[in-house]
Amino acid sequence: MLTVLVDGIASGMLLFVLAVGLSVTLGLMNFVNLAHGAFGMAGGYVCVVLLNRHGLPFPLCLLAAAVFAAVLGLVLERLLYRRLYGRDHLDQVLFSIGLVFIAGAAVDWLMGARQQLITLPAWLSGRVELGFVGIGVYRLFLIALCGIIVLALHLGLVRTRFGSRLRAAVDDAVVARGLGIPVERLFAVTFALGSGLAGLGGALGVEVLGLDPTFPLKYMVYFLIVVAVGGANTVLGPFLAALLLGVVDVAGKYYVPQLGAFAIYTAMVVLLILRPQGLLAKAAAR
Amino acid sequence: MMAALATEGLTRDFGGFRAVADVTLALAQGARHAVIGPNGAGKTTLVNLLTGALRPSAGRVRLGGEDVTALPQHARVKRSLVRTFQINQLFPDLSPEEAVTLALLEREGLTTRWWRPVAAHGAVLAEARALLDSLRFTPAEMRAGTRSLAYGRQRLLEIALALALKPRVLLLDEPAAGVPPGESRAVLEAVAALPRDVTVLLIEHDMDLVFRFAERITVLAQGAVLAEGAPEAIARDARVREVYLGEATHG
Amino acid sequence: MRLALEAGFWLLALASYWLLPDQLPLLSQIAIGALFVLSLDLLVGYAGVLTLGHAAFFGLGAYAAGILAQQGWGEPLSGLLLAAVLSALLGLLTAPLVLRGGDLPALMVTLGLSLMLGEAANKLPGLTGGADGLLGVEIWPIFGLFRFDLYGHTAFFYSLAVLFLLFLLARLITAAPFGLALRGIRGNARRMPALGTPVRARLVAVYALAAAYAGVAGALLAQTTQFVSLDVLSFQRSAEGLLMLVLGGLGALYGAMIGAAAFTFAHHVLSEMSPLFWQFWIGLALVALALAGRGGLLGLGAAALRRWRA
Amino acid sequence: MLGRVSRRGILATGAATLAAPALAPGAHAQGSAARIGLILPLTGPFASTGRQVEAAVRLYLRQNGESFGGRRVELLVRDDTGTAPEVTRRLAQELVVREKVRALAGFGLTPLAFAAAPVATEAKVPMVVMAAATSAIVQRSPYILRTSFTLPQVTAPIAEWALKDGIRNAATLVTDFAPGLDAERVFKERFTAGGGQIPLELRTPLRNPDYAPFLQRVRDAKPQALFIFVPSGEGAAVMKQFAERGLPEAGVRLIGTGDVVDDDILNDMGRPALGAVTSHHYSAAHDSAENKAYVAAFTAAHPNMRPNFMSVGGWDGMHLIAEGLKATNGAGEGEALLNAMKGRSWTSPRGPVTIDANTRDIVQDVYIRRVEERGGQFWNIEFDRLPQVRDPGT
Repeated sequence: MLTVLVDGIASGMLLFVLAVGLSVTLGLMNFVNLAHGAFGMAGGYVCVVLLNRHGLPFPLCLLAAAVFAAVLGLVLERLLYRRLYGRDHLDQVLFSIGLVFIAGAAVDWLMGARQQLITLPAWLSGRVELGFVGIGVYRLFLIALCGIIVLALHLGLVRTRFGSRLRAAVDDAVVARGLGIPVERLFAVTFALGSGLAGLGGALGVEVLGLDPTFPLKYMVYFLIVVAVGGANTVLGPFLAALLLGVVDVAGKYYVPQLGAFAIYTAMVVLLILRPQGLLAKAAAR
Repeated sequence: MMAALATEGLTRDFGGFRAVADVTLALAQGARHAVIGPNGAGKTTLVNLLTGALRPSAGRVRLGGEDVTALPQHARVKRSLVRTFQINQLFPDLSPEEAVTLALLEREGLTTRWWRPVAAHGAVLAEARALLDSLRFTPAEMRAGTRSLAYGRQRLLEIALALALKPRVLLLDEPAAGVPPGESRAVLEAVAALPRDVTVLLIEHDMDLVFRFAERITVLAQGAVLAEGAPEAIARDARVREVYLGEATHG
Repeated sequence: MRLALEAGFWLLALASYWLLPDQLPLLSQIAIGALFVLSLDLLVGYAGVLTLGHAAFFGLGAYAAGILAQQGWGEPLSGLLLAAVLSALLGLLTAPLVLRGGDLPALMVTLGLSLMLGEAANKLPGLTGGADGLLGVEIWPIFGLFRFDLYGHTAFFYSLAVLFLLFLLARLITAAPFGLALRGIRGNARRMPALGTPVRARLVAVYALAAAYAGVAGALLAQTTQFVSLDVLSFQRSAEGLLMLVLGGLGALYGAMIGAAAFTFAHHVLSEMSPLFWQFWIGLALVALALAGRGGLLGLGAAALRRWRA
Repeated sequence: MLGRVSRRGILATGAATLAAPALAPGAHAQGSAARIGLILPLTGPFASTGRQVEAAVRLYLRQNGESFGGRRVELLVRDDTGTAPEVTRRLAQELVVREKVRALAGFGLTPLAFAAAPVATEAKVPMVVMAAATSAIVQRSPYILRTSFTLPQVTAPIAEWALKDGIRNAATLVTDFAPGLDAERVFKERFTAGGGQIPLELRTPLRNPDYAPFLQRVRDAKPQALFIFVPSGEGAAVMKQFAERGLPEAGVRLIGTGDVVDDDILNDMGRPALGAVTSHHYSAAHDSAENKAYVAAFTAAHPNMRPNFMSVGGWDGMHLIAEGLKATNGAGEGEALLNAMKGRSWTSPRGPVTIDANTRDIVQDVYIRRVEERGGQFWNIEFDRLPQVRDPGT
């Protein structure tokens, strides 16, 4: 019982780190970026290569994955993404699906189509017995690390100048521009940050979610669920949505495996119908 | 005599904020009535309550004696309560001719028709062209894309869409907003040319226009009715001058 | 001029039978894809309702026609009819859920509903065959005369004929007042109620209509391949339909069909030349097209035509 | 890591793309080559299966010259993405109608083979199933021959072995599609017939599976052993969770068909796989001269791959077609080619195999193997053998 809960929380938190960047893209630039998972995939592969081929320590690989994905995000944002701001959602869908295809094929060419695997360092493998239940050390590590990230993001958004500017820009980009906030630059930085987090998530997820060239497509639906259910304006909304998703998913598969993924999709549709603007959205004023 | 449009205690809250407070109005048929008030007085919210775009928190709306409080927007339009928008609400991809035709088809209850092309509805097309012609649209303008029209022309199209519906009660939400002075005449003419039995409620900022047009004026402040009366009485009203006219001269 | 172009389009479609005589299965697939994209166009292109789950109707239609035939009634036209009716019903049933919020909730609710349906089909192997697919679908000859053959002659004419007839209907509808009202809703959904249009009712109607079209497309696929798998309900199918639509050009019936043909053909040629990396080239083309701008292929073609004339 | 072959491939494709409009169908040289249509999942979730089979087929042609019975073989490879049976069917149709192939081959998963079967029947073209492993496939068309294996064939031996080894209580975990159900059914029949008990039967979805919750249930039920079948390529994810959930510590042994300890990814699974006992028809560690040569050639051509049981299905399938062509002096088509392939026996890298003349299914040795570490690498070391096993399903 407790094990199931911990598993659910761990996978939910991982999902959050992977998806949170997407929620900012959507909230700030109203951009439907279906290629978000590609940054996660990039991070995952960087981690695999550094760990398996070069034997770097795992934490260093995680860092490298995040940095690589962030730089990739920044470059793509400056070169390509910004040309499509303000365009039709469908154009953005076309563009970002195209990127997913390119990324998948490129990774396939470089690394092959098969599942990539890593061997965790000894201090992260195995499990600890807490009373009656045993819990995987790596899951606890995930929860701790992602928990820190969530907290940092939340504080960063609430306490810092960057955060308050970001929130202003998300609320109303036009007004924010009028107030002299450099929305474009803000967005580039945020995009890089979101991509970097996705890269970190991808690296962390190799062990749990697996990694192959279909990664961005396979998890796209989950990312979208997190963002849509969570709403695009807070850190907390997507976080709660991701936790809910993780727990319902794992518990559903544990207790009623014959339902399969049905539980999770039903939960999503019901939530969306009850709260179309997201979990934490205040009753719409307009 | 029965009022063409009336409200009783109309109230609307947004969260803790009361945008419209206990507004009671009555417009006789053929009235030329204006609602004025400073920014944030609740004018646009009032229009939205009258047309059914918003539901009131309390109070009722009557249209020719019928209680329409529970009716959705489109059903009120079917009862000839028509509005224009403060900010143009047009169809950027349709030509003016198509847009007016759409309004006419809607008035005639024909938009469920799927088996006859629009082009086969000759009478409707002719009426659309006649209406636009009466507003001095050239044939080329009628067929151009709406987004390519000058702002003044777009403003006129906004009003044309309302006129096409043959309103019995017409709500004009700042019809002259943003129109360069030279072109605002066309807008005024169109309004002045309305048949006398049409009831008109004008929401306006432009005092010049209000005093030229209105026979009766209601002043809103902070959502509530501050004063109501003939234009001369309003112009003399000390409170009105204080909250509104005084400000207007400064602003 | 316009009519001549239209006639040319359909003559070319018909002539493809002689131009590409040993590509008939591909051509049938293009016709079916075109019908599916046509259905999306009615919904997305004309009425402006976004969806990521249109495969739900395609799949329902496919399973309806497939199961009907598997249970011993292989008459193809009644299969199409059943698919259309069931899909339209599902459309009517789900429209109120989809049409509640803005773009994003609509995208996600449609996606969620289609995933639910896919999962249901996966978990009801007694009815659908589950992950193994529906086996034993046998379709009778059309009108008792034309057998579905290996070379795909019958499938080609059947699919093309159904596409043509449903295209004519769509053309009629979009040119009629109902179609104008849909364009109005897409152009400015706030203005429409102020013209007296019950927007919700119009959207529900077109949602059901698009669902029926998609259902027929699914049924065509089931009948011409005599097999149904979970793939008919997949997210990829919904997304690919959208891609084809945007590729061809939104809000134009010919754009929908050209997009379907171009995408399917490109996919086919590329994956034949590069079975391992065709996705790369498709992706590149999509990105380039998205960057190039509005209007899809049809828009590009029109622009080129204007430049050539000027 | 950049495979030379694939890089050249992609450049060629780029050039070809530019020339695409000029390339009309039918512009291919017809020649008199015998065309073989190979339909495989080369992209998507089951790409690894396709890659293994394709690599082996190409290797066979490279090693044995490309002509058999005086007829040059031309290979036409098509990608069906693994998840879209109607695409498989259409590709089969096109290969038959347009390219006039002598034989269809490949077929990565059961639904894909099912969808293509009617094409083989109607066109009277032999169809060599190189990967898909549901018992019933060969019955879908009289033109189907199989060079892979069937799940009942490789499942029955592990059930017998488990009983012999003192296991009386085992849970099952299979993927929810026809091969998985085959495996589950046969294991249950054999195991319970011998006095074993099955307290827990689990099925995971074919697409986007997540094994953690299922393995947690197994852990909570604490059987003596867990029988597993998952498709090729999925084994690693299962193995990770098996270890992370602490099943070995809880005394649960891992048994299964060889799919779960797929040679291609066994090294990446590492320690958690140690000691897993499975039954299968092929191990890259099989001790024979043929196999040593095969593995050496395969890894020379693809330094990052180790041939697995899928590859050997491709190798033998190509061998079967080649032998059929030789036997008919390169003229064999349709029925004649089919008959020339039926009943054939040879020594494959996996050991002696026969294509049964009546069932058209493969008869082969099945081995019991244990995962062991040898020279820093992990292998399935065979320690028991059941000679010439038929598919018990037929």
